[in-house]
Formats: sequence, structure tokens, C-alpha cells
Amino acid sequence: MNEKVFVGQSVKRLEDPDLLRGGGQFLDDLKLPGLLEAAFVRSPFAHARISSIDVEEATKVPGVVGVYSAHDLPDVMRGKRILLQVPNPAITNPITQEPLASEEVCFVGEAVCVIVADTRHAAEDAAERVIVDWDPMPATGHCDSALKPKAPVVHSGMTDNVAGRFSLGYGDIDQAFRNAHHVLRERYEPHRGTGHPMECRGVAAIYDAVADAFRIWSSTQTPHNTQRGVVDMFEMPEDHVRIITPDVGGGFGPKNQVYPEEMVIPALAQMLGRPVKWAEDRREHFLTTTQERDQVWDISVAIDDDGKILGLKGTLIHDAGAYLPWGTIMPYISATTVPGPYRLGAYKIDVTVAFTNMVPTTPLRGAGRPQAVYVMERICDLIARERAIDPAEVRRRNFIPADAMPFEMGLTYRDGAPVIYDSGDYPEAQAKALARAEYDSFPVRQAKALKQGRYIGIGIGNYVEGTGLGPFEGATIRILTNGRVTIYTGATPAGQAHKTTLTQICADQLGVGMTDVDVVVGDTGMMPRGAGTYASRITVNAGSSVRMASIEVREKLLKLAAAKFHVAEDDLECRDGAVRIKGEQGDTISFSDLAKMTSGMPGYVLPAGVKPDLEASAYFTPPQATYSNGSHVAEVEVDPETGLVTIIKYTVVHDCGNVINPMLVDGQIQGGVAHGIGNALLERMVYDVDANPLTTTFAEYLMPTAELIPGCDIVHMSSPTPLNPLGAKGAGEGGTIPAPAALVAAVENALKPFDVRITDCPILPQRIVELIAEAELRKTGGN
Amino acid sequence: MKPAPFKYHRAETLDDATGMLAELENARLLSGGQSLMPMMNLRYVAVDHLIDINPVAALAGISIEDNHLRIGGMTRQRSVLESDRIVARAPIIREALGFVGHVQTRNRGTVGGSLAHMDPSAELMGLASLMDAEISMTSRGGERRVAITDYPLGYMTPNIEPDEILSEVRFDLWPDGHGWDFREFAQRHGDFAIVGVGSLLSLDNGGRIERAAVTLIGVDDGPIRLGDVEAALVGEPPGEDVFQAAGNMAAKRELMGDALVTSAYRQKLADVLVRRSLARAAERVGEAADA
Amino acid sequence: MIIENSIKLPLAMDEAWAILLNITFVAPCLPGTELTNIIDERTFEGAVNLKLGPVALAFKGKAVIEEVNPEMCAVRVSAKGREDRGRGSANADVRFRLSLDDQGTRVDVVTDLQLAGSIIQYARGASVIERTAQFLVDQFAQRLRTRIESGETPDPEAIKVGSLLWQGIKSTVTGKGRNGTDDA
Amino acid sequence: MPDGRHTREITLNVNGESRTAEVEDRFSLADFLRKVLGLTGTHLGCEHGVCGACTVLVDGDSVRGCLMLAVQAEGRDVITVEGLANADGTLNPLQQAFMDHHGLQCGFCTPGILTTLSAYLRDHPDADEAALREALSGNICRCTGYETIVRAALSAAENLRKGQP
Repeated sequence: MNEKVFVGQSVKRLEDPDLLRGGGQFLDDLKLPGLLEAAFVRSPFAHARISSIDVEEATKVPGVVGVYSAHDLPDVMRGKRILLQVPNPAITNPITQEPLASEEVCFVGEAVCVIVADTRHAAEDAAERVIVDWDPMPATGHCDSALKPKAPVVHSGMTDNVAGRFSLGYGDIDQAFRNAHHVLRERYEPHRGTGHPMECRGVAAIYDAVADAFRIWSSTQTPHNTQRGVVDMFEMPEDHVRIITPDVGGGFGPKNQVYPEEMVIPALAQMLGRPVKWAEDRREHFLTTTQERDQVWDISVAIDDDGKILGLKGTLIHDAGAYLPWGTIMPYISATTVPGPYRLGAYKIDVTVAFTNMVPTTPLRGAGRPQAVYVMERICDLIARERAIDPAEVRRRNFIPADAMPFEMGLTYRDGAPVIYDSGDYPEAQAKALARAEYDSFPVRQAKALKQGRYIGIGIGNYVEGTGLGPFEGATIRILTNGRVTIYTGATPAGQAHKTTLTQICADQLGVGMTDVDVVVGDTGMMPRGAGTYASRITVNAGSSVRMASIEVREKLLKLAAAKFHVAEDDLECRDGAVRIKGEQGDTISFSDLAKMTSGMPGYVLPAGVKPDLEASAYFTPPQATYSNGSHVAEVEVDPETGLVTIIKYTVVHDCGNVINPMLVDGQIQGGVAHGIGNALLERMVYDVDANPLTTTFAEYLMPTAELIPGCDIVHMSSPTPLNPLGAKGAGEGGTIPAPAALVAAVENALKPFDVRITDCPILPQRIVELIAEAELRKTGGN
Repeated sequence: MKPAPFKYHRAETLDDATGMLAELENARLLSGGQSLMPMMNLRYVAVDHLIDINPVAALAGISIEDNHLRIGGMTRQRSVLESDRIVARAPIIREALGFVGHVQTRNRGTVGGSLAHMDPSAELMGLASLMDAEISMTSRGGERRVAITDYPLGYMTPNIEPDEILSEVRFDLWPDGHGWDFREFAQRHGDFAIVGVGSLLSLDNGGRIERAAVTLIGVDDGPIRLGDVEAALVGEPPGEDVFQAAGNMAAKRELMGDALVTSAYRQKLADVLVRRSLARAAERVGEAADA
Repeated sequence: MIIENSIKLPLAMDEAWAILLNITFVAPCLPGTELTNIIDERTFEGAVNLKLGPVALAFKGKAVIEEVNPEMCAVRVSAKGREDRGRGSANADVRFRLSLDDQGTRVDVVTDLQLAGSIIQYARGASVIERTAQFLVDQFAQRLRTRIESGETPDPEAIKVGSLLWQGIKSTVTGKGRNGTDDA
Repeated sequence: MPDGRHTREITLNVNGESRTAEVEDRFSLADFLRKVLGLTGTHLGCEHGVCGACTVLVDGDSVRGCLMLAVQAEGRDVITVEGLANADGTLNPLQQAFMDHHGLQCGFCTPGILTTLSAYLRDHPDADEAALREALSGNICRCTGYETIVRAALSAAENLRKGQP
């Protein structure tokens, strides 16, 4: 009895009623008795030594309880750095942040001192009066210059700025280039962008002296990562550190890191014996929350006359920022994502991860894939232009055919498993997207517009994304004595509606209604083992675990009822919160009674072999990532005189296998594309040559707003995966990944009359005007 | 991002306000707060006393007599935008105010607050320059009038003494049937203009340009009135090449560059926007006001 | 940020040299500057108050005469200041070089100013900070010149450094120094 | 907190209920609602007048709660997201439309959008898509990509026009 009642339906969200009434409980909403608030003193310099810290004036500010720098923190923290999340042999310098910088600061915004007061206002008043004697040192502002010989060293004591090096590839690359009819080369530079969820980060903590235990709330995507960090820092047993995740106002990647404030705030709560809270403000978010995207690619491609790619090789310099909280995962993802949906004869890439005196970089929606897809799709467009082949045709000639699935690429994925595309029809995805976007008739539209003096263009962006990464995301299903079903999971939602999706799966298996299930998320006290929400992995992992655990509970219910009614289990069914004998007037026994039976209440006998409690836990462990794919087509108009880009139409074909809730998947795609449009046309984190951040307000860092984002025309394909019981794949980042590639290609296509070449991203209006001027100079034989 | 401490004072009347301004040290006026409060939250601006002049009814109001439009300093931007009396005589004002921030901004933002704050991209400063405005300051000692040309002294530094309140701005109205256009370049609605242009045109009965006013915003500390362009336009028939020449002339000026936007790009935008603005203004000559 | 400027002083080299080393005479020429404490002949504390529109900045810091190079007639002063409300830090390295010129002495001033903190983390304001810094240095030059032209002379007692160092180099400056008057 | 910090007692109407409390002069209206009155439905996303998450209604006008001082709201009528639902506690047509059209994901920006749209639709009952998108340009949402918000707003406008409760 598991016919689909909810799975596959666009069920309305369980999360909405509370949120729509302003009833959400976000970090800064927590009302803890006797609460104190904290503010940090942060470095104005990108690189400096801390000579002295004078806190005397600060302590006199009304409302201030205490002012603390590194050496004031508990001894157990002395000289320690935060646990490195993703160790990897390729890392040469695995340096992470201290809770408070003790001797040296390596990016603007790194904290050296914290103030606790009765209000945030008073804490900030005191922060102004802390006098730090900085000894500024030269700083390195870009990953390219970081590797130059005389570049200032990001961390004094290190000899160079190399954080890690590795190479990967497959096939005989030298032979590919020997056989090449043509070799093309280009340099690409995606620039820094950030997540900017509308809710900034935040941490609150209570220390229970009697139990020597922490209760820590954090606006995080991965409470278990935070727990591991706190356990390592304070050397406490895991069950003494409970991380609770309240409602989270968006994550998008950067909230899956373990941050210094998640160490300092608990320490203060312990020292003061009172609850302490720190709510990050937007300025702090610009200065301290991890960012991403800065890379420099130098790529060569060997092709035959027909534009078939024989081999692709090159170098990637990845900006790690000042520290490595998440190891070198992102450049690794970039490197393994480049081939995408194409069968490259041979591939070789040498990657150098460089430190810079800027905020650390960690995965941000797409996690290195938007850049890799940008490079691969730009290479396809370069081939198309040089060989005068239609861009769609270049891609058609290089696609991995559908019948080649599962397709082993010859690379190893970030989880150590081989990259094997499990399912997907890439040529069909592009074909559907082109048809929907009326690609073939576009030249007519373009010519007509040109006559009216309007420049319109069209661009393609294909991608394949490894999703549903292990190791696991478990689930425990328990039926309480009141008959309600509870799901406990390590999944930690930040707006993706995990509670709704997981309830759909569980309710179908147990024959209950959507409102009969409660879901407990993001709480290490309730689900001791978990990984967390990132890399579009929850539906695959937690969803599969919920399904497995629900089936196990159902079987227990049937076994108990069968024993009670002396019938075969097959004659029974679960429906409306009870087990019924099939057919009319069949006897029924409610889940509640069955739960009482197994809860140890006197007066019952457990049948042989049935363990107490109506409960089951499952940890689905995927053998490898499952690969979603998609094809985006963007049509834009460009005003060549001002450089303004307007999006006319945005088409998305998306394949993430079986869909649990189509409404939610469409929401992820539309929201993901909006983020991608930001990365392509609006958002850029700008630093000066001394690594000072210059775009530190929303007046200069341009977030996409309502009038700029079109409604996407979304076409669904579904290639179920054999790798998990749901046949589902991840969908959280697919919208963002190819958007920059498609949009930049469309802008370049619109400017075909000017023969402009775009190799960086985002492409901003000023740059478009400059490129046109340069192109015209080239045409008129200028320098 | 909480403001530094200050003492709040509520001025019920103009005399209250001027009195407090005269007596209080390191004080500042609070009107709409849409420009001042962000700078106080970011702690760029810190004051000891904040004098709230919102309750001063006398400072709010719109009046039109013969060819002058008077707007009180505390008048909300929204009521100026929605005023049918204003759009009848000066339609450019509604078009320009549509660019000022967002709905929430204009619900609280005031005309006087924007002029006193003097952001280089302030649309209201552009209008004041374009329409030969005269700005009145009131202090305990009396009233002082400043022509818009003498008003900007430097970056966000208007010609207002510490003890003065910007009480009123008076715009010179153009005869009915004039052409108008206000446009700006920014990537998002409500952003600070990278470059903005305001144009007013009137034609003689031979169809030639009789009078022209063109102002740039976002390109210098204060708005720039393009006197040379205006002179070149007078006597010419409206047309693509005339407006093209006007744009080229505008682009020759030295315009501000900053960490994100080069002065060369501002010059390019000035060239394009002036041309387009004049063309649109010319189209509107003689049209009904709210076209 | 490098700011260059040059001042023409209607003085002989040695007079100009003496003035330049008299901080109490020179410092107030920088707008908004006040010398608050003379620690020793090379080290001084002061305050610089300036306004960027509505933003009032109050720097307190220290200046040190790092090098006095009589042969090259050059002086290097380093200054380090912190803004009162923690909104910014300023580190400046200022080099003065004297050379003869037809009307008297030319002083070339090269200021290498490194700013940090929230005041510069605002891209739209970047051009203003550069213009203000340039304006301040220009004002300094102009005020120094007018102060001298108005006949004011530094009070040698006010500052010991002038006398100490000045003695040592008097001969080279007035004599036939490498770039002395004969090859003007 | 007497220790020299400037505070004053204010009385204002919040969601139809008169509230009186002491607050520091410098507290924004948003901080006052959240920290003093405990109405945490209004959220702070940027505190410099761009994101719109702090939007509340003051005497019927949509206003950024982070740019207005609490003391300025003395004697005024403030409506927050907590005051939008129908008298019987059910979701009002705009809130219901958001649920029906998946107009929210993380929900952090939603209170500011609901208050902005409540005022805007009251003043512009037959606003079209373009007008709505411009009205929403002062509210940043990172999750949804705005399409579902606009659909929800258009649907709510239609229901309101038809006079549905």
C-alpha cells in the first residue's frame, strides 16, 4: 500500500501559515531570559599585526558587561583554530580562523575583540572605544597577483600564497592536441559574488554549569558541522553540545561553514553564566560571511574541422581568500564539472588554490559549477564563432548521447567515488529548450530588430550537476502515543520546505494526512548524526531515509495488528491513522493504541520478535552522486549606447529525476535563475588593490529586484535515477549554475555587429560600453 | 548597525525648531530620515541632538502663484509626486520623483530633507537646478534666500548654516505647453543614478527652440546646469542632429569618477542621455501635461 | 594613494629648511590640524578634524620625523592616526624635498596615504576621499606659503629639533651643496 | 536602564491595540517592535533602507521600520505582519494567495512584502504586473525570484476586486 497520494503533487507548504502571520522564529527573534547582546571589533586592515588592544574606555560605556579579546577566552581555546571541515591531501597549508585573532589579522573584518552588553546598541558604542594599535602589513588583493613572485604573503610565516595544488583529467591530452585541426585559447575571469540571504548569520548560547553543557542556536545549514567544531574547540563530549537551528532566512551555501562567532558566543555564555546572542548585521555579512566565484582560467581546446572537441586543457587559479574553512572542495568541483554534458576526447587541468587577504571563499549556490559551466559554454561559443558553426550545433556534435548512460567520465568526484553520470538525455534537453525558446526562428527576429536599431541576442547554457551527495542524511520515524507521526532528521531547511517534502513521502507510506506529521529538523539533540543542507542533497538523502524508515514502521504496525486480529499482514492496510482489515466493516486499531501497546504500558503483550516503540531509523547512503542536468536559453536586448541589458525571455529545461513536489522544484528553479541573473548581470564584490572591500552596502552590491527578473518558462524532463529509492535528484542549484553562461552568450550574440568578446562575469553595463569601444577601435585599425 | 546615542527633541513649531538649533551643540534635523538614518545606522554620521521637525505643520505644503511653485521643506515626496496641481504646471516633477528610491522611501522622504542632504544623485537637486529654484533657510535670526547656483558648496555640503532650517524651495514654472523629460541611468529601479538628465524646452511659433534648460545629476558634488548646451540649442529647429551635438557637448565636461564608475563612462552616458532627453522633451512640446 | 604637491617658498634654502623642521609652525597649516603634544624633538601627537559632507571625522595620532637627510635636503615624516569613533585608520608617509628655484626654494611634497576602515569601504565615496586628500595637501601648501609670506617666522624655541638638526646641516645647505645655487 | 541613556515613554497603537513602553531615543521603530514589544514578525535585513524586510504600515503608509525612530511613532497607528490576518485568525486574501501561489520560501522577507502590498493594493486595486513589480522593487527576496510573489499579488488583487473576504 504505497500508491502515491502526496508524492508528486504540488502540496501546499506546511511552513507557510506561521511565516505568513509573522510567527516564524528566526535567530534574532529568540527571547532568552537575561539575554545579553554582543558586538565585535573587526580589523579595518586586510593584513596587520595586533600590537596592543586598549579596552579601558570601552568598559566604561553604559550597559557594557565585558570586553574580551583572544587571551580573555577560556584556556581550552588558547592557540586553537577552528576544525578544518573537509581535509584533503591536496591542501599544502590547511589554515583556518581563530575564534578571535590573537596576533595577526588576514582580511578586513576579521574579529579581534568582542563586547557584551545589555543591548546591541551599547555593545556597538563600546566597540568604537576599543583602541587597537594595528601594525599594517602589505596585503594581496587578487588570486592572480597572489601567485606572482614578489606578491605580499597573506599569512606572515608562510613562504608563498599557495593553499593547495592538484591536477586531474583523463585520456591522452598530448595526442589530442597533436591531432587537432585547430587549437583555440582563451582566458576567463569570473568575479566574486556572495550569497546574501535576507537573514544574516547569528548565534545564541546558554551554558548549563550543572551539566557542563551548551545549548547553542545558530542560523546555519549544518548544525552537525557546528557541533563538531564546538566539540573540538571546547574538548567536550558531543552529547554536551546541542546545536539547535531556528527558522533560517535563507542560506545559499555560506551558512554551512563553522564560523568564529559559533565559538566565541558559547565561550561568553560560559564565562558570564548568562545567555548571549550575536545577530550579524548586513555590514558584517559583507565583511565576514564567506563569498565565492573569483577564479582565473586559461583554457586551450583542440578541435577538428567540424568543431568536435578532441581535447581540452588548461590552468585554473582559485581564490581561497584568507583561510580554508572548507578545504579546496570548490576548485575540485569546478575542475570536475568542466566537461559537463560533453564527451571530450581528453581533458587535463592543473589547479592552484591561492590565498588572498580577503574573506574566505566557500561553496555558494552552484559551488564552483557556475564558473566551470561558464568556461565550457564560452568555449563552445568560441568554437562556434571561429568555425562559423551554429552554437547549438557545436554542442550537438559534442553531447554525450543518451544511450551512453550510465556514462563513466574517467574522473573522481569530491566524495572519492568515480564520476558516473547515472541518467539523463542531454541532447533532448537542449532540443526541448531550443524549441520552447523558438531558437531556430531567432535570426529572423534578430534581423528585424536590428533594422529598428535594436540589438537582441540569444544564448545557451547546458550543465550537468552532481547532486544528492552522501555520506548520508538519516531519518527516524516515531509514532507517539497520541497517534501523531514524528520525523527526526538532520536536514536543516532555509526555505526549501523540507518539512513539506519529507511529510509527503512519509504520509504516503503510513496512510496519514499531511497535518498528522511533525518534522523536527536541524537539532543535534534530536538527531545525533547528520551532515546538513548543502549541494542539493536533502531530498535524495533525507527523502530516501524517510521512505525507508516509514516502510519499516508500517511493517511493524501491520505485524502488530496482524497478531492482534489473527489475520495475515496482507489483509491489512494503513489508512487515516489506523490499521484496518481490508474491505467493508473491517476491524481497525488506531496508531495511538498500537503505540501505547509498544510503549511499555502494562496490560499488553508484544508479539515475538517485535521490539518496543513504533519507531525506525534509516540512513540511506548513496553509492555516488546522482547527476541532474538542464538546458537554459536566454534572450536579451542590449542597449549598446548605455550597456543596459534587459531580459526578454528565459527558458529552462530541467531534469532532476522524479519530483516529490513540482511547485517546490519550480520555486527552486525560478529562485536559482534569479540568483544566476544576479551573478551574470548585477552582483560584484569589489576590492581595491590593498584588498579593502568597497561594495559593503546594498547601494553598490546590486541584488536582483522584482522588475529585473522575468518569470522563467520551465519545461520538465524526468530521467529517474536508479541510485535511490525515490528516483529523485537534487534541484536546489540547477537554476543558478548555467544562467551566467547563457546570459553572457546572449549579450555577446546581441553585440555580434560589434564583434565583442566577453570573457568575464558578471558583465556590467560599463564593461559592455568599453568592449564596444575597444571592438570599434580594432575595426578602424586603431592600436 | 545601530546609531550612536543621541537625545531626541520634538519640535512642534518652526520657532521650536530654530530655537533648538540655535541652542543645541552638534545637533541635526530629522525630517524623512531616508538619507540621514542609513548614515546614522552605519555610524558615518553621529550627533548629540536630533531635532524632529516632522510635527511642524507650517513646513509642509504646496502652493502655486503665477509662475512659481513653492514647496515646504517638510512636504513628503509622495504628496509632491501625486499632486495634480503640480503635474498640470510642471509634469517633469512627477516623472523625476518617480526615480526617487521606492514607495517606502517616498512615503517618508521629504523635499527639504533631500535638498539638505545633497546626495550627488538627488533628483530634487536636479529639478531645483533645472527650474532656477530659490531655497529659503529659516533661523532664529530670520530668513535667508539662496539661489540654487550658490547652494552647493561641496560634496554633500549645502549652503546652510548650522542654525538654519531649509524651510521652502521655490521653483520657476515654465509656461504651459513646454516640453519636458527626466531620465536617469541605473541598473535597478530606485538605485542612485549613475547619470541623470532633466530637460525643458519651449519652441517659438516658427517651431525653433526658443528656450532650453538641461541639467545633469550624479556627475559632480551638485547638479550641473549645461549653459553652453542651452545656448547652442536656442534658435535651432528640434532634430536628431541638433540633439546629437548637444549630447556631444555635454560629454566634453570633466565628470566624476569613483571606485566603480569611470568618468569616461559617465561622459558616454551624459552624451546619450542628453540626446534622448532633449528628443523626448521636444516630442512633448504642446502635449497635454500628463501625457 | 599617492598625492604629490610642490610649494614655492620665497626663502633661501636654509630658512626654508628651518621652517619645515619646525612642526609647531608647519602642522597647523594642514586644515583642521592641531598639535596636541610634543613628546620629543622628533615625535609629536596631534589631532586632525575634517568633514566629508555630513560625516565628521576626528583623527588622533602621532607623527614622527623618521629621516632628516641634509645631503639630499630631504625629510621623511611618518604619521599614524586613528579616527575617534573607530571608523577608520590613516597611515601616511610624507616626504619633503627641498631644491633651489629662481624665486627661492621649492619644496616637493609626496604623501603616500593608506586609509582603512569603514570610511573608505564605500565605493561611491571613493572619489570624494581622493579629492579631499588632494584638497587638504593643496591647502597645506597654500597656507604654509601665505603664512610665510605674511612675514611670520617660526619660534625656534618652540621646537628644539629645528636647532639641533639645523646646525648639523647648515654648512651643506648654504655652501656649494651638490645641488647648490651654482648649477641652478 | 537609567545610567544616562536617553529614554522616554511612548504610547502608540500597534495592530489595533494601544501599547505604552519605555524606549531609548535612538531605537528604530523596528527595534522597538522586536525587542521591546516582542513582535518579532518585522525583520531587519539591511538597516540601510534597501531590502524592505522591515516595512510596516504607519497611519496606513508603508514605511521602513529601520529608518524611522520608535519615538516618532508616538500616537500613531502601526500595523505589522502580526496584524494582517482576519479577525477570526484566518489568513487574509493576500496571505492566502501567497500560500496558494508559493509566494514565499524562507519567509524572512515576506512580512515586509505583505505590508508593502497591503498598502499598495489598497491604493491601486487594479495594478497590473509591471506596476506591481515596480512597487516591489523596494523589497528584496533572495529565494523566490519574485515570479510567484507577483502571481500571488495579482490573484489577491483580483479577489479583492471581486470583494471576496
